[in-house]
Amino acid sequence: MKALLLRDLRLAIRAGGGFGLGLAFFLIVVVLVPFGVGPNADLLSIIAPGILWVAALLAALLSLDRIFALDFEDGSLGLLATSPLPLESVSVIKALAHWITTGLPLCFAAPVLGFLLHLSPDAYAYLILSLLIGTPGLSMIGTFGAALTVGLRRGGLLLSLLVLPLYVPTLIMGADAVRRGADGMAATTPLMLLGVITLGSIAVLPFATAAALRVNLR
Amino acid sequence: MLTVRDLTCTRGGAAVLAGVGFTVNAGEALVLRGPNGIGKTTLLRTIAGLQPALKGEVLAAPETTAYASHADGVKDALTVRENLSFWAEVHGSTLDDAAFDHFDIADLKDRIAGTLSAGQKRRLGLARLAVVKRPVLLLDEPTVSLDGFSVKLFAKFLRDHHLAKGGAAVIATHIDLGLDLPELDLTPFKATEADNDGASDEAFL
Amino acid sequence: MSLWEYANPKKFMDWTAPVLPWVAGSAALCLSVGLIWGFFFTPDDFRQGSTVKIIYLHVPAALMAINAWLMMLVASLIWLVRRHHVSALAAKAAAPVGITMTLIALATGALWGSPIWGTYWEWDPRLTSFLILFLFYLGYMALWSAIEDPDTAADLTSILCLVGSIFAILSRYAAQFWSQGLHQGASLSLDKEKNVSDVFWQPLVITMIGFGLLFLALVLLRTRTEIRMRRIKALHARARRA
Amino acid sequence: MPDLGTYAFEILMSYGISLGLLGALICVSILQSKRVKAALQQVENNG
Repeated sequence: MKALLLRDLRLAIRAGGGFGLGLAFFLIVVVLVPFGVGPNADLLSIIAPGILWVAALLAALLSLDRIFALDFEDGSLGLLATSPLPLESVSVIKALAHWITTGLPLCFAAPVLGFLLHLSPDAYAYLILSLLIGTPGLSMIGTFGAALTVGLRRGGLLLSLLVLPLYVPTLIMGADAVRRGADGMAATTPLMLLGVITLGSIAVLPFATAAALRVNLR
Repeated sequence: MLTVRDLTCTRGGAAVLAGVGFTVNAGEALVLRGPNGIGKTTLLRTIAGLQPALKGEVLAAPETTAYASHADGVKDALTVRENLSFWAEVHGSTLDDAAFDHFDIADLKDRIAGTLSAGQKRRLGLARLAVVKRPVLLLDEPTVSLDGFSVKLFAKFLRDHHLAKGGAAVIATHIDLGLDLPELDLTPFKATEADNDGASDEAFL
Repeated sequence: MSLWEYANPKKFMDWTAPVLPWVAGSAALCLSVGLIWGFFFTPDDFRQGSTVKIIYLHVPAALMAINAWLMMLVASLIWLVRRHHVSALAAKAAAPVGITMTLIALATGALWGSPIWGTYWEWDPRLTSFLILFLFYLGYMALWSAIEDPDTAADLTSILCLVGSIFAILSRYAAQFWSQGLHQGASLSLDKEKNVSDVFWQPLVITMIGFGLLFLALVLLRTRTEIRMRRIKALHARARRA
Repeated sequence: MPDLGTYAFEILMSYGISLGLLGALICVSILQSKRVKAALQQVENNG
């Protein structure tokens, strides 16, 4: 299991696009929003939690199709399927690698971008916390979507269509936690529910992911 | 070590091969012959457990088979050593120098796989077989894009370091490995419409 | 003979052929009676005025939008467990019907919301859930059409339907948490008198039965079409093999 | 025609859109059914 994680991280670093691309995309989306809605600091500070969460979600979406596609094309996935490593574990590791390369950097970049959007000072802790709790769930859900579309030639667009509705609960809870934090309200409930969604995804989706991979490997 | 009994395997919702049966014992290898499209790949993938059989059974101890095709999972961004040690770790075995030597890639250990020639890369892919240490090898056209020298290396590995040590192999290949192995012609096992019983298309015919 | 025999494609074609016209006919009858009764012969509600007439479309469509997804969920499970082809094809056939019902529920909901809430669209949990349900239908149908091999498509869409159902329920509760909502409580419940009085209730029941029968008729018709398409594919494949 | 009062537009639009959508779905289903039926007939007669 460790070997697969290290290999995927190595590939992400060496092949490029792993760490940098999602982060750059996150930055660009967040920077573009003020151009769209105007420079009004009050308005930006109100919508900042939502923008940061939506941008994080889109950035996580960007690199999903790479999770299995390359391994599928060069045969690694088939070889992994016949290895002692169960595909369920492979799914979790793949999601973890995706999270380390996309979700984790986002958690650290988000506070910096919060300044640009005049995010309320009270909200920073909740922003980082909610992203730390929520983004692993996004990676796991995305891995499931990637497994469904791995055999398709133009799976990228379809992948977004399949995964985005599944992201709704995470988005609602994550952004709500930040918003409540910004308003000085207790945000424990949305954070707990966010944790429930993430843990639930990690508990259930590896089985669905592995089943989808087996079907696609037939 | 591996027994295949009355196996019917399907491709695209219909049976391609039916009633295939053979046994491969320790130290033995079997070469599958037959025209293109007869279903050699399908048969090997079915034996490897990558796709379900329509009928019949594959008897082998769990986790004893290793499937290999020309898509051998070599990662261009990793070095030769990293490629092989990954598969060694996944299979819980150790990476010893012998694996490099068998396929004459010892000098390339620290080269990035992406900089290898096509033949060298294929040898790296085959070296995986020496690393995973599975007793039953299921090889689908293992010699594709290998030159004569590499084919000899591969044949030597198969004979001296796999079969001689009690391994077994089923090989689908068009070329002669020069090993004088028993052959199984798959042409007589070509499925007819009667073999489609239970195949997914059959329900609609 | 087991009940599952009816799920054999040939048997299914045989028994649905005579049944379909009756189902379609009774659907047409129920819908015309219910809708004409509801539209022409019901009084205005003392609070909602004449807009209450929208209920005869909105409630049954919303009901069928959810029921269609439930039916797809059950059919997907049957396919995954027992691998009955008709089951997978019925799920495929039901999706376009379900998405149409969702669209009707959304459109009539928005039109009804305008006079009552003063706005066409409100991010109310119920409306939002239907919007999400619409997206799920869209993704499900897109996955079906993207995959060439019918068995692979059936497997993957079934898995998506299962996972999607879990997340649809999650979204429903998340949306409730996120916005308290303007939508009235369910119009359908055992203590119906509290919400909908008898004058409105009787034609509503008839239209609900009508929508249910229409759904059934459309799914039967579309499943028959899917079976025929699959048969064409199988025949072509056989011709190529020969 | 009942008196729909001020909300005539919303009500008529509701009925129009719903019946339009249902009609379209029914038409598409029937046309597709006919087309596929004919196609199958042709394949069966040739094969």
